[in-house]
Amino acid sequence: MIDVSVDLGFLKLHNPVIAASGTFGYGLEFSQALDLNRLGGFVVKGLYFSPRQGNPPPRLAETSCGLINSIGLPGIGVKQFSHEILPKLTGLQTAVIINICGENREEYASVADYLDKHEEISAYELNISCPNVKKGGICPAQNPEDTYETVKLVKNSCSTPVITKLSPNVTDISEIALSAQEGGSDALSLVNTFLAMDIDAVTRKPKLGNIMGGLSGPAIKPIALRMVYQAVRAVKIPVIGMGGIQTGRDAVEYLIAGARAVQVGTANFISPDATLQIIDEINAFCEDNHIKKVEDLIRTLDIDS
Amino acid sequence: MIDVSVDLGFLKLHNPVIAASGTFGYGLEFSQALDLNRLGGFVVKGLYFSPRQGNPPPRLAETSCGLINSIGLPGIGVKQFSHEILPKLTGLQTAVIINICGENREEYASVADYLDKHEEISAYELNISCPNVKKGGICPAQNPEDTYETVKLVKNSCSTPVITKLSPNVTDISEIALSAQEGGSDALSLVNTFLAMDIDAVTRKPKLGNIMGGLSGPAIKPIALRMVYQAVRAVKIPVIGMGGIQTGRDAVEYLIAGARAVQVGTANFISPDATLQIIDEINAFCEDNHIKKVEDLIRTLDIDS
Amino acid sequence: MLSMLKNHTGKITRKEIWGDDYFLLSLEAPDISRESQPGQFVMVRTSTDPYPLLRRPFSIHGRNGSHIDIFFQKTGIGTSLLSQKQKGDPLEILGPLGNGFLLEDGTESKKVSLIGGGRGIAPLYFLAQELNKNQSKVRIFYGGRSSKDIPLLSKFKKENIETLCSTEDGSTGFQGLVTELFEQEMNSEPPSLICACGPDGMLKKVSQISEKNHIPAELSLESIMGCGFGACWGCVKKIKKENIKQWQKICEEGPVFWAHEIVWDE
Amino acid sequence: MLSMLKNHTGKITRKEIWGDDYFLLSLEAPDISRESQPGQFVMVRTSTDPYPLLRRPFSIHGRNGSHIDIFFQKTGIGTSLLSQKQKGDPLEILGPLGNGFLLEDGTESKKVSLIGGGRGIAPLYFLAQELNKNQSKVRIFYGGRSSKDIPLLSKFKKENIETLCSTEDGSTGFQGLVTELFEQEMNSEPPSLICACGPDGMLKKVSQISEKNHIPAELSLESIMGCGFGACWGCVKKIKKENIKQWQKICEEGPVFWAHEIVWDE
Ligand SMILES: Cc1cc2nc3c(=O)[nH]c(=O)nc-3n(C[C@H](O)[C@H](O)[C@H](O)COP(=O)(O)OP(=O)(O)OC[C@H]3O[C@@H](n4cnc5c(N)ncnc54)[C@H](O)[C@@H]3O)c2cc1C
Ligand SMILES: Cc1cc2nc3c(=O)[nH]c(=O)nc-3n(C[C@H](O)[C@H](O)[C@H](O)COP(=O)(O)OP(=O)(O)OC[C@H]3O[C@@H](n4cnc5c(N)ncnc54)[C@H](O)[C@@H]3O)c2cc1C
Ligand SMILES: Cc1cc2nc3c(=O)[nH]c(=O)nc-3n(C[C@H](O)[C@H](O)[C@H](O)COP(=O)(O)O)c2cc1C
Ligand SMILES: Cc1cc2nc3c(=O)[nH]c(=O)nc-3n(C[C@H](O)[C@H](O)[C@H](O)COP(=O)(O)O)c2cc1C
Ligand code: FES
Ligand code: FES
Repeated sequence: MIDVSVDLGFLKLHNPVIAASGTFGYGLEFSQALDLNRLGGFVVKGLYFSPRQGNPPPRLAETSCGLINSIGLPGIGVKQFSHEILPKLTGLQTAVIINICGENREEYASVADYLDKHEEISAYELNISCPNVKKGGICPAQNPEDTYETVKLVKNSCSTPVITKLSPNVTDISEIALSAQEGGSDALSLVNTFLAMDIDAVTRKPKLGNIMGGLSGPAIKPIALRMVYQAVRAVKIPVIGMGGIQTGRDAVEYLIAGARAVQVGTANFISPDATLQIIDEINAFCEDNHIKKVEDLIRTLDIDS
Repeated sequence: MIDVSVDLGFLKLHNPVIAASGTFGYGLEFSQALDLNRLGGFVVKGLYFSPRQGNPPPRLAETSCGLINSIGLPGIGVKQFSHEILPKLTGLQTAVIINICGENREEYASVADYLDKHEEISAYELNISCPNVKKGGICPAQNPEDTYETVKLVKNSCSTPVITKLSPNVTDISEIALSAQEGGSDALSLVNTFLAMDIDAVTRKPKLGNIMGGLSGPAIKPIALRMVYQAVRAVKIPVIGMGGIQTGRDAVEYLIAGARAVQVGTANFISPDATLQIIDEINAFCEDNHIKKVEDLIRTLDIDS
Repeated sequence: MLSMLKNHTGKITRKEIWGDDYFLLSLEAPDISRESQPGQFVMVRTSTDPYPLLRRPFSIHGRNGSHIDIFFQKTGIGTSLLSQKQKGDPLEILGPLGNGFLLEDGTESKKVSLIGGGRGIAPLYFLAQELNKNQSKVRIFYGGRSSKDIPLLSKFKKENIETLCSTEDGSTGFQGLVTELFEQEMNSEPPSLICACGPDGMLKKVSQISEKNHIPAELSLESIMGCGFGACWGCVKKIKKENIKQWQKICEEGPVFWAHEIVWDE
Repeated sequence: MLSMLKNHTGKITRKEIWGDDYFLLSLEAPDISRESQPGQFVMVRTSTDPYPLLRRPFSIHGRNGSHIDIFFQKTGIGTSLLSQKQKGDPLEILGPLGNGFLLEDGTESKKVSLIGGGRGIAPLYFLAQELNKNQSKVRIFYGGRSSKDIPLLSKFKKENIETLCSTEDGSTGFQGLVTELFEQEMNSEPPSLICACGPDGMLKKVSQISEKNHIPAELSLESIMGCGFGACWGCVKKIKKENIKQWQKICEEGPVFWAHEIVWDE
């Protein structure tokens, strides 16, 4: 039996595979396809304080090995969430992580405060990196001060552990990673989607109603993996890696680069039980390569020869 | 007959398709596969003042719809180039563009100065954006001042028109685009490759000898197209777009986004006559869509409905 | 209506080629077949590689014992790969998904007109079969650009399904749009229900006809789908329910809606 | 040696399956066939989609009139797609590329030992055929992990090519490495030239044997290739010529080098 558990310090996961925010609904939608308790954890879709409609369609465009989305964080808001959804998430034997959004720092803090001290909630993931909300795709995670201040305010507003989710649309990921650490973040997760667009040559219209959107999927994996590698080397807090993970081997690459856990996004759309397949494949990989503990893979990139 | 010519102001091209630097050798290598004069132009591989060996292998890793390279700009240096290669490029009826590299600003300027006033040369392309040379992939195009100063020094050292090639590894492409324009650049070309990495899960080694490299190919097209769209809206000088162009339709998308010409890189490896195929496909596209002049496509993105 | 979030691997047991661009595949999928209703759809993986990335949605076109049929038009990369599959090849399918046409609500022994444009005919064949079981009187209006876009006509004729057809170029049947044909013919035998599937322009026209003539209409919508089962929020269209207009998920709340629920312009 | 930068579309005219993982395809490619020399290779497009992106290099395994053969092992996505191709399918091929084995330089009537590991056997069959035409005495040493990795053995036997074989697990022939078998056998009939193709470890060992015994050796190297025709600078290995060590392009300067030119460790 391989020990697939991983320890983030503030949170122990029974395996390193977490379903990513915005691709796994509130978790419940997937309970027909898989046993949620088999996951390392899952992150619910982005939650603002107030309910929101999201962006006009078309909201999706498929590209070569990638998907651009401009969903724009539609959702029910924190009150309806805590009344209707949260009770259904009690008693799960897996980490439930809440993805927090905000129009400004104060809104992030209000959501964090409102949901604080719910024991169903294992951690917050601070989504300061969604390219689909502001004009031009700008978000706090593109600026070190903004990152620092947002994290700090949220940390001061709650006692729940905070994972800060970073944007890949930056010149220097290490700088932002450090700011989040300085702001008091307990961990980092990266990457969110890459600001992207697609055009229909015949109609000359953008393929997305919102013109730009966020690119995810296998296309981005090599860039995301590089950023995770860099972030891990910049900070002391644990890093959760994601971007284009489709197989157990992809996940293992992130662990080797230094991630302590991984998130799986777009793959959930292709197979609702993708997370479970990936867990099985990580197990099989360890078996084949005589690795007894998944933690023995973490940050073992061999760069000397 | 469709008029496929495009005008960059300082340079008229008989069609908008240029072979990208580092993927087309010195042009001559392709003369068996195609008539160079049918191209809008071609950019020779990166040229430093002195000869260089490049990076240790492996230098290539294929990813999902992408290619990571860590070639590292090996080359013959400017003297050997001007004695052995340049004479063979005289008399071509196509734009010959020299991709200039430098360890520092002065080296860029020296190359520009050394090759100045060669009438075989239509323009320089300042490669301030190669992720494969410095540690951590850092390059001048990631910093607005550095971009401004480098462009300015080169412009002061030569009378040849200068195209500044930008890096996609930045938070705000508009800011860098503006700096290059302020430095006196005659045009912009973008994007160079995305800093990326890949790992062999079994050996736990990076797939590239240099650990990181630059990602190109269809995988990056949606991000590159977005950056071209943004750069076009930030500056007044012409923009040449590239990143993942494989077909005439891809090229047309860049033109609609506002590029006045395009470059084709990785596709040349797959089919040595890819550029010609793309030119034919642009012609066919115009035919099918009743477009008489390729210039009528430029910057016509329909964002009102 | 039961929608099942489960991946099945079904063998292709039959392949029919209808002209240049249309294909029918029979898939062995007993669980899906048992549960499926006309108007529901499946998400099909056209490749196990990362390109093309997403599954593709296809209506259930028919059901035979433990098999379901899909009928599709080759329009892009995914459908092109699918058209190259052969008998015996396995195919990953998720379904049945979504809410189909409301057969239960007193459609028995009614006069139902089905209007299909191009590949929009796919779910209507299954619907016609089920309506026939209910003793309903079914007429199909089947339209396309030219005769090659209405390939199933011969099959319908052979199976004695009353079919009226139109082509825009007049190469077969009525020359014009299928909605024009319908408007011309509807008075001779006014239906009590319309069910339609096709391009948005056609469905919008059907909505107008439905409103003007006070005939309820159920319309099956298309939208780009990331998942097909409610997880991505990518497939929304504007829907009005209880006078509130909202982006609603086609895959979960639809793909079939009442005509009056659909907000066409805004 | 002529290397031709031209894309050909050739039909697959024959497909042979050798065990689980090895395949032979005959391709109609008169221009390539006419010009090709043993040791040269072709770049094959395994898919016209953007995935997998690059062409794959394969040695020319044989030549029959206007056809060339490639012989390959299924190891990843590209070779897997290629193994699914059928007789009649078109294939885009670029070639012949690179510099093959130096047949001209007085190899006539010599004793030549060919050493092939696994799929490294591919170019050696073509080489053996050409050497036979030159009246050279050819012995093939063919090794693999187990008997399933030396599938062509039966073919060589049938064609009366003198073949000695080894497997690491001893399932067929000599138990051990093919270089060990060669060292054991070479003294009985010392060759005047060695030609080898296989994994780097094997080729390095052949280099050592060549040096120790003063037998010249030509080795065919592998490297990840972006283009196959000198444009990408991706395929370099360290090569020593006139005492200068340099990264040289395998596709253009090779893939065949003299053993003493190859710098193994640095
Ligand atoms: C509920 C539903 C049922 C459908 N049933 C059928 C059917 O029975 N028969 C049939 O022929 N077609 C049907 N379609 C349309 C079919 O899904 C598309 O033709 C198909 O996805 C095109 O894929 P492609 O890769 O060939 O095209 P491409 O244009 O290469 O696809 C590119 C992207 O656009 C999406 N896309 C393109 N066109 C459509 C479209 N019209 N609807 C949804 N997504 C689209 C694709 O999913 C993909 O993500 C249905 C669509 C929906 C939403
Ligand atoms: C000059 C030359 C001649 C060759 N001749 C033959 C032959 O006749 N028969 C045969 O079976 N194989 C031959 N090979 C090896 C063959 O090219 C690889 O097995 C093949 O490219 C693997 O592709 P894949 O997609 O199946 O594997 P993947 O592992 O999925 O490929 C991933 C990437 O790595 C590259 N790659 C992986 N392994 C190799 C390798 N060993 N050499 C070069 N690139 C590699 C691929 O091109 C691709 O870019 C030759 C290689 C070279 C350089
Ligand atoms: C449709 C869609 C919706 C998303 N919504 C959110 C969200 O609400 N909050 C968030 O932090 N990330 C969101 N993301 C980003 C993913 O969580 C993940 O960071 C990204 O998709 C990269 O991983 P992948 O390549 O595995 O998909 C969304 C991604 C997609 C594709
Ligand atoms: C192997 C390789 C070598 C390259 N060398 C150079 C170079 O010397 N100078 C340069 O400016 N860009 C270089 N590039 C970047 C390309 O010119 C181009 O900007 C990039 O590949 C994106 O375009 P593509 O997706 O069409 O390949 C190189 C790219 C590749 C793949
Ligand atoms: S397709 Fe994903 S929510 Fe409808
Ligand atoms: S493979 Fe491109 S230079 Fe050799």
